[in-house]
Amino acid sequence: MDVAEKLKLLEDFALEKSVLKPNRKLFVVEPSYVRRIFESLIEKLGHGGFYLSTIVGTDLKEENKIRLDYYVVMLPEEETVVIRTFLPRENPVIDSLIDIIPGALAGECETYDLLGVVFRGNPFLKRGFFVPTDVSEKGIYPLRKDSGV
Amino acid sequence: MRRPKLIEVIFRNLVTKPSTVQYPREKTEVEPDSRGIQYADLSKCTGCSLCSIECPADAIKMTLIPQEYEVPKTNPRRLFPLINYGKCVYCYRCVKICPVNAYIVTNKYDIASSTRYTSENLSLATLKKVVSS
Amino acid sequence: MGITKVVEIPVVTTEVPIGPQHPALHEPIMLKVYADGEEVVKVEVNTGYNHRGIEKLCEKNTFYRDIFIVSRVCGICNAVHANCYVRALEQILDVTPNRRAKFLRVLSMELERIHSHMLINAVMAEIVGFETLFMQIMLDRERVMKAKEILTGNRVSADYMMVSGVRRDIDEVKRDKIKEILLKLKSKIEYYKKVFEEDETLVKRLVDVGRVKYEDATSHSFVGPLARASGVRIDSRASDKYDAYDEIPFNVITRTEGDSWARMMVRWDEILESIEMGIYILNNLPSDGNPVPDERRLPRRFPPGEAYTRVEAQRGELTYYVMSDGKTQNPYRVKIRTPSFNNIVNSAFMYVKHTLADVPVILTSIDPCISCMERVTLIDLEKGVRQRIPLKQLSSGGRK
Amino acid sequence: MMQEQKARKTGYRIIRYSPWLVHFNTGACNGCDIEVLASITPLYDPERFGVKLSPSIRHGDILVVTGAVTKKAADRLKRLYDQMPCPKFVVAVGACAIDGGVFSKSYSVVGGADKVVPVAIYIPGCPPRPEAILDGLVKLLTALREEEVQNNGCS
Repeated sequence: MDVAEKLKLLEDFALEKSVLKPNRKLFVVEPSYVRRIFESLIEKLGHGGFYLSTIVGTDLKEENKIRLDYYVVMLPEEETVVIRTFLPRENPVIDSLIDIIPGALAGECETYDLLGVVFRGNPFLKRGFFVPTDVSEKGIYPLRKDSGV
Repeated sequence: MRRPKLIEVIFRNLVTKPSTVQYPREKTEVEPDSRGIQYADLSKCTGCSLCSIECPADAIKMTLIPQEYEVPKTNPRRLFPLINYGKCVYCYRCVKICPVNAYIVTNKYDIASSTRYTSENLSLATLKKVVSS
Repeated sequence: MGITKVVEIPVVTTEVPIGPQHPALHEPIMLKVYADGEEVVKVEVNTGYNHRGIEKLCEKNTFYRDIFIVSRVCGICNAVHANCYVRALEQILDVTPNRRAKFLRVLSMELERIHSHMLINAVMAEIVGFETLFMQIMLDRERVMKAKEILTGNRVSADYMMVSGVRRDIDEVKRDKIKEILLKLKSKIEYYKKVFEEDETLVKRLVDVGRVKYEDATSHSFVGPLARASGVRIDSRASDKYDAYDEIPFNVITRTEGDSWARMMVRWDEILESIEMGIYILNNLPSDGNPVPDERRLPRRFPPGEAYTRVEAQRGELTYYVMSDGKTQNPYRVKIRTPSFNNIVNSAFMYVKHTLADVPVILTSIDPCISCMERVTLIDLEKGVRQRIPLKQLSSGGRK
Repeated sequence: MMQEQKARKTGYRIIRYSPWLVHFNTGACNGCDIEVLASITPLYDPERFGVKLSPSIRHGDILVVTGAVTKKAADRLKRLYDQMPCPKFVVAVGACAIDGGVFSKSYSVVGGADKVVPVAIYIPGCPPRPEAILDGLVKLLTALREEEVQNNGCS
């Protein structure tokens, strides 16, 4: 299976496509599709065919959204693709990937603790894993732009 | 399994000169352009505070030059950058960003002391004192 | 390995805390090891001794000040951190350095790879109790530090990268000095590699300890020598071809054994590759202009944009995501994902079924870098309220 | 009083022949750690001064602190310092341990080892060269011989 065919898998779900510098294919998808995309990736490529590199959460205060980027590296060509989704800022909830990709744990715990994105189905989410208790008890997520810390 | 002869190296080390540099008596070789402490040459400095703004560690505080020193006319506000060497990370951002190339760089590193050490004396030594009349 | 098996902790286990201040572990991490006799049944990790809040700090400082802050995420891999961040800025600004600057960047990063790999191999020799070898390797490592000092001006913190170039040039004299050091080093490295291959002490302590299979390596997102020793060919130098890596010939080292010994051997082979690359760079250094940009004339305003850069650090793939909103002089978001973060957090399944004495060996073979791992915003668990996630649970990630 | 002073002098005299180091990382970037490690290697060899890395904090005389002191590590640093036998001296190595360095503005950093424990010698640098660390140790030993050091943490 070459790169074009692998990207075809993602294109079926994409709302829009663009390119992130330098030359990373970016697919914007619905939040509810994220888990299904990864399931189909596992089905088509197997666990050895790709790895989840990073989950980046960004607080877009002006648009009242939280943006979630999943960076996936396709093996063996090492093609980095970005799966981008937007969540509402008030109640950001998305399905967890932890039961199908164990490597997602680090990124999910971090994003929950710092940005408050709830990954539904991840039993390890916990406030105060990174953030000190005096901050987390106030319900402040430090990487949000209005956190004030 | 054949063993490499590390024992040979050990015996060779026993008879050769030790590799240790006898530090306090004999200084180790330091590159002449290695990044040691730096200070402002106040005959060139214009007191513009750009280095203080750009310093990543906030180690530079703009300070008033004491009255007894003669200050060049290019420095109307009588300010000079006072570098706190304890906080400085020796990245030389200030040296590279200075618009008038006022910084003097050295490769001096042995400045350990029991108190904080700043560039005050080094910088002020580049100025002449006012002759008291 | 028992990732598919849930280990019941018997009542008679012994709890052995290792770290944060421990003679066998030079890093501020605390491993809680549950042992049944000598056999490890479960490992928990306590972290948070090293959080410095760097991502938030980056948002509070300007783009240029951040170059020096991200250099201090990790002292051992400071040049690659700075390189990754600077290349992200270059993508946003749409500037490219000239070829000489690209070659010099690669040289500084490869020198760093040599010294880092030598350091971890030396520490491994010390941990298995082979102190003579530790001292020997560290003595030869000083040569590399000298080469770094000649090139960048400081032994450890290079501060060598700047947008659209590097911060100092080298002349003929310096070039010959560095080349001489690299040529002398090569025979030494070959000798140490042979020691690691053939010495009985090392082989007995390292072979078959902490084995990782190919599938486990990818599904747990392992990167770097840890993945390459298991046969996973991940090397962003070869795939992304950033800087001058498209012009410099090199081989990606992989092995199939997947144990601690294989990981150390991958590192020795990579040192040899890096030395070859260094010599190639010094022989073929292009001279197309001045690689040092005038830092006073660099653009002060950044257009809105985002960039995601990868770099092959010594410990694996390091990624930076930088976003600029075009309104202020500060980045809107900087996300750093360090290789150690993946490698350590997901590594717990490797310890199980080994003896207590193997725990430091396995941890060292991962090449842990706690300062890299814990760069995330904020710290710190109040005293007494120890929140911990058992590593075993973490690594199995809910897969029963 | 006299007895105390005499005891202190005896302590100084004994220590200055062979002070043992304990190295504690309070949130450093590893840059200073590898330089402390490098300074115990054959090229620099501080065992000429009797200086040696001690296996446990309870055998140590000199605590080498590297790194910006994070809030969590500050507790540990205080506890380690209390466990050391008297007289004891703290050496702050690197910009972060002295004043917080580039991290001084971060809210998770206390900023400076001297906010937690009394510091006898500051070694500036980012990171300091091994020679600078040796220089700091030699200056501390000289000060011990002349009994000038104030911050021994016990009197």
